[in-house]
Amino acid sequence: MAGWELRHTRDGYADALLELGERDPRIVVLDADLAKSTQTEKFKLRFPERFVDCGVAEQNLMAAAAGLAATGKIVFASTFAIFATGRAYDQVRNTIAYSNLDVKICASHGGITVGEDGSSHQALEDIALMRAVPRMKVVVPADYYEAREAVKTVAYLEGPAYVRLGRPKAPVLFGDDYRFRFGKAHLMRSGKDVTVIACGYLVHKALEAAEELAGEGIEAEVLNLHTIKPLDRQGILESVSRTGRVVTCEEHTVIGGLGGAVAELLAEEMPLPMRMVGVRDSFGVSGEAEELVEHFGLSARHIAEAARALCDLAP
Amino acid sequence: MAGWELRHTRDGYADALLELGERDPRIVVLDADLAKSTQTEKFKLRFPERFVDCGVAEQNLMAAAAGLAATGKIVFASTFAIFATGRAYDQVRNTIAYSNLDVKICASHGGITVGEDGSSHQALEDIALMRAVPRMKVVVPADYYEAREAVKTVAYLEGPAYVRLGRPKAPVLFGDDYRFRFGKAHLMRSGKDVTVIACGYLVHKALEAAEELAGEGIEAEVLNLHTIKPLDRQGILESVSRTGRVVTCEEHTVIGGLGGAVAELLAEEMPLPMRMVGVRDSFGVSGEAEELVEHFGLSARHIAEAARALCDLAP
Amino acid sequence: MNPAGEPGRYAGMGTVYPETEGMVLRETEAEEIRQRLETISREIRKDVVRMIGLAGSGHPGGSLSCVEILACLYFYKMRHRPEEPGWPLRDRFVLSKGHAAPALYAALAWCGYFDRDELWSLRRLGSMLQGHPDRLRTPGVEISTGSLGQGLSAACGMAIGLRLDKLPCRVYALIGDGESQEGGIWEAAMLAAHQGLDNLTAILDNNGLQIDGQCCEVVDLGDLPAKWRSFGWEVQEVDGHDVLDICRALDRAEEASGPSMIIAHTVKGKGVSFMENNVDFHGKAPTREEMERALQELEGA
Amino acid sequence: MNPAGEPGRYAGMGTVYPETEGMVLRETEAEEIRQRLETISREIRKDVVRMIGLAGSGHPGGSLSCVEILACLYFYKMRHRPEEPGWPLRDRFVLSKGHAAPALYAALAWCGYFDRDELWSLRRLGSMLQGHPDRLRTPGVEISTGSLGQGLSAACGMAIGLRLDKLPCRVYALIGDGESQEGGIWEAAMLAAHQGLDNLTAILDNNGLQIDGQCCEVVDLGDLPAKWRSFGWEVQEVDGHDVLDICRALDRAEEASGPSMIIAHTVKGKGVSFMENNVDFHGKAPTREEMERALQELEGA
Ligand SMILES: Cc1ncc(C[n+]2csc(CCOP(=O)(O)OP(=O)(O)O)c2C)c(N)n1
Ligand SMILES: Cc1ncc(C[n+]2csc(CCOP(=O)(O)OP(=O)(O)O)c2C)c(N)n1
Ligand SMILES: [Mg+2]
Ligand SMILES: [Mg+2]
Repeated sequence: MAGWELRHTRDGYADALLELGERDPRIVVLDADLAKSTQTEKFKLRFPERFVDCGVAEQNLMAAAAGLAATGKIVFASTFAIFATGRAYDQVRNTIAYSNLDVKICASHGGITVGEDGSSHQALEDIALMRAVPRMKVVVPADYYEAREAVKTVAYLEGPAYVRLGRPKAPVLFGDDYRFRFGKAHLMRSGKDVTVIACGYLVHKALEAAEELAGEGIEAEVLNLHTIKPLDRQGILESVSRTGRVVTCEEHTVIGGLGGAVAELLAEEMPLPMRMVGVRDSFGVSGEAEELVEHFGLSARHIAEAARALCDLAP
Repeated sequence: MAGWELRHTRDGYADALLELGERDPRIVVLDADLAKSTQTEKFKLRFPERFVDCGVAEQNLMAAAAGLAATGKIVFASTFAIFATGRAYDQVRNTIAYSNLDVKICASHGGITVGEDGSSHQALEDIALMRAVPRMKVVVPADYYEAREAVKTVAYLEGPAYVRLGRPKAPVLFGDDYRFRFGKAHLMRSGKDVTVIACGYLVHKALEAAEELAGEGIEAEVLNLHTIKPLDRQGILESVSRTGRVVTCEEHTVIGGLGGAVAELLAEEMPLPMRMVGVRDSFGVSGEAEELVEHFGLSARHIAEAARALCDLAP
Repeated sequence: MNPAGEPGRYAGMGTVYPETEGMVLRETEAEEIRQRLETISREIRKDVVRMIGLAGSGHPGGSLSCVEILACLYFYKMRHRPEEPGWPLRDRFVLSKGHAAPALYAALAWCGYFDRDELWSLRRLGSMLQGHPDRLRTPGVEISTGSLGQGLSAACGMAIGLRLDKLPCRVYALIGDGESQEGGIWEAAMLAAHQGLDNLTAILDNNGLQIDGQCCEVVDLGDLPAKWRSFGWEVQEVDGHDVLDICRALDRAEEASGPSMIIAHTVKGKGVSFMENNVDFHGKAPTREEMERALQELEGA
Repeated sequence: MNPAGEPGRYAGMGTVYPETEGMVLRETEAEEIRQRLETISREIRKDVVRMIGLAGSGHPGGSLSCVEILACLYFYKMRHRPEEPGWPLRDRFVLSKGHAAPALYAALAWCGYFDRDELWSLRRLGSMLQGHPDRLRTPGVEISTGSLGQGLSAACGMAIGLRLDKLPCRVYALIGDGESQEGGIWEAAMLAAHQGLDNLTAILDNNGLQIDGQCCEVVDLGDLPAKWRSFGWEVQEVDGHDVLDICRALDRAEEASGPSMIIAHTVKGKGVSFMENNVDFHGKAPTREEMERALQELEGA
């Protein structure tokens, strides 16, 4: 992590909320006893009348959010990613999404980097779950700025959205002028040998891997796939058609997440060799964030290895 | 549906439960006010002391099932597929699967063929959800016999399992002597031009499609993929390496289900052209079962079309 | 501002539309109101039987048990404009027990939200009337339901939203007794009390039955009034088939200083002899012949 | 059959192991028992502070508030065999509020379920002591918890299972007050009462705080005894830091004809002055210096 400036993606969320709250009275924020962690507390302190803490009751959080949205509010509902998507799945699916309401689920503590709390708090299937819900948009910002801009964008997209935020500070990749283009894969580095598609906390790992590969003469193209649903089919296919190989990287199970989305796309549109970097269908464990990234095979080294293995294949 | 004998998969479940209950006192069955629909009522009538109705409380159903299993019981927990997997996702994930307990979730009313009840009752993401859970086994039987034998098998596999059963009667494909081979793709018909992989209610559609294709000189191999997790990687790759093309068919969203599983496998192991027959990321609607199969593009005609399109591609 | 606006048009049913806020049923008008609401109730019941009979599937028992409750809400208590379903000042209704959709649809049709002919398309492919309420398809449906135990939460959210906007609108939610086994109901109950949602009234269709049998046999709900009181709600009990009893309770609920629960004692399948208290008719359509018999009974009533 | 078997060995802590079923604390022994349980409690507290301090993360507040409850369960009430964690006749304990794992781990270690040295590996990669209880890694943990609102359901399942096998074992579950906002708790409460689970005792660690503040500010739990009584449970209230009070309530709970709730009034962060009633220490580890200060305080106590 040397060399990177570090900031929390959830701080980007909090700052976006303040900005939105300031200019739009329809913004209402709900949390489930985790306002200090998700950072919705900042909104609460500034706009107490537009903040509701639902207590430790995620099901009610989501269905109440739907009801609020039905009165014309733009509702942000926050808790940890595992509870937002898993504990309240049916509410998200049947009340929010089926009603197509403006509930923006912004959940922190996505992925393995939750760290020491361990498995029960490490959301490793949340992208798979939310991706399966019709009408749901799924966004995984990579840094503070992307989180901030993504939140401001999804606020005004019709219907439900899921934004996955992390626990640890993440390397800052963008700046104050960053323009978030919803639904468009973001080219971070060009290359002709392999396309590395990453999201969230692994984007900087992908960039580090690309750097490492460059030293070996392998030119990796790096896409920051902040929007996992709707998938930027064209953007991905365009890159992949040039490189002929794909590595996907996510802090999530390799089942049904970013890797699954890309695999489904390629299978139907452009079958090509692919490697998935992700958690290989197992529960998380307690440990330090970066230690777990290494332990579960999600580091720059692992990404580079996957890319190398692909490039060794006959084209 | 002409020409097929029809029976409910959930009756296969009920009959298996009776057989299991007779010979193994550890078998306990839980339901959540749907015993008449899931058919656990038959077990209840025979073994009332080993049946617990948890009422309309699916979260408690699943976590209580875990507790029962922790006392050495083999617990069957039933409700509709959408509530078993969605309403109680966190309980299934964090209490049952993380504890690796012998809870066999046998849920009826999987898929679009739920019919008239409409979207809130049509489980279209349950396979995606359960597949994402580590340690979970996922089985989708195609007919009465397969359901019966699958249930008897998963009863004695260590840890949690999900068995998806249907609402309508399904064509009988097997007989009383059918041997269920957990984890093995079941070859239903050999062919060299395209592999059609189907599960559950769509297996007979796949067979009908193969028949239709045969008339056009296309020889489709049909695999009944009753076990979606663990995936029979070898069996699938063996078939696909011969045919060079795959069509997947499921009464489920094309995101993260059977099609997703196969796409993930092929992407990493054997990239080849594929088409997914499934619900294209939308909610269900009310209608008659077969009408909906047609409406959502899941009929034999649609499967044949997908196969045809693949075969038209240059090999 | 008179939030009631003009009375809606109720497709010839006459109107008992409340014209003032905090209205209390005038005893001089009681008999007239009673007659109208009973007439409407009988019409809704006939529609329910016919809709489900024609559809060949659906939930007659729990639709019939809540007919008077819906009649009192839509034709006595609630301020709404069928010709303008999105009227911002309308009161809101949430059918938390979504499987009673046929009763809701019939009430909405009588109000004039859509053409009565739509009723006979219930549950058919392409119909605006889905098996369970779908707000995107059916005018008058505020939020989609069908998965039990979520509607009361949604109603809480609405009540909070309306209060934020300082609107005088009230929110009504109808829940089932079996549904009350869902933990989500109690999560909502706790939040509503904490938030002091005095614009929220819930009605519990206490028909004593769920799918697997009597609630007291499946999972006993025990002392429901005590439960709701202990969760901080004001509780009234009414005869759920006595329209004036219901109307008065709805009136009184507006005086509560927090959320208010009306426990309506009802009979599942009410109005059709062979469906009454018959658990089999929870989710089974009458046959053609049963439908005719039921309609005859209702006609005679 | 004496289900108690031989008393376990408690790593030199002495034992107050109950030798008969339905045992009631003998007043002549009360003082001795009190002293032992208070000694054990102090040791567990020190362990909790040190474990979390060394780990650099964890939940001190809710671990410290339930120490006496755990001490009374593991060193007074429960029949168990630390040397044989799978002993079929053992009583079961479920830590529904899984984030209090450090207190449970310390109690288990003092019982002899595993080596005390393991305690200092809390939350480290590869440790048998995960951030939240993991039954596959830690001897003595009956079921994995951490996601709130599920443990009481699991305990119900266990109580049903043990009753089926006609075993005299009891099941204990510890829940939080914040946790009681989860609907799953009330689903379990209803089922337990309906099933008449007289082998189930729940203890509520009523420390008045959750993460976002006081429970009464976040979502007020209102009249908790009334809630539990209305859900059909027998309710007792105790001082959750008075070991004899707890022991007597645990004894009495065995006489209940159904499930029994002990509401233990506690202080979050109990025993460490700067943690007591301090919401900040819900989920924050003490610094090195704070840890030393806390240990000194506890040593002096
Ligand atoms: C979450 C959920 N679980 C299960 C069902 C299936 N279901 C539909 S109606 C019903 C029984 C409801 O009983 P009650 O609330 O008493 O309804 P009523 O008697 O008024 O028809 C059940 C279990 C459902 N719709 N939603
Ligand atoms: C389902 C779920 N939601 C949220 C959390 C995060 N969380 C951990 S502890 C806690 C507060 C619990 O408060 P309480 O039960 O009063 O615990 P105590 O005060 O005893 O520590 C929350 C919200 C969780 N672990 N599980
Ligand atoms: Mg009922
Ligand atoms: Mg507390």
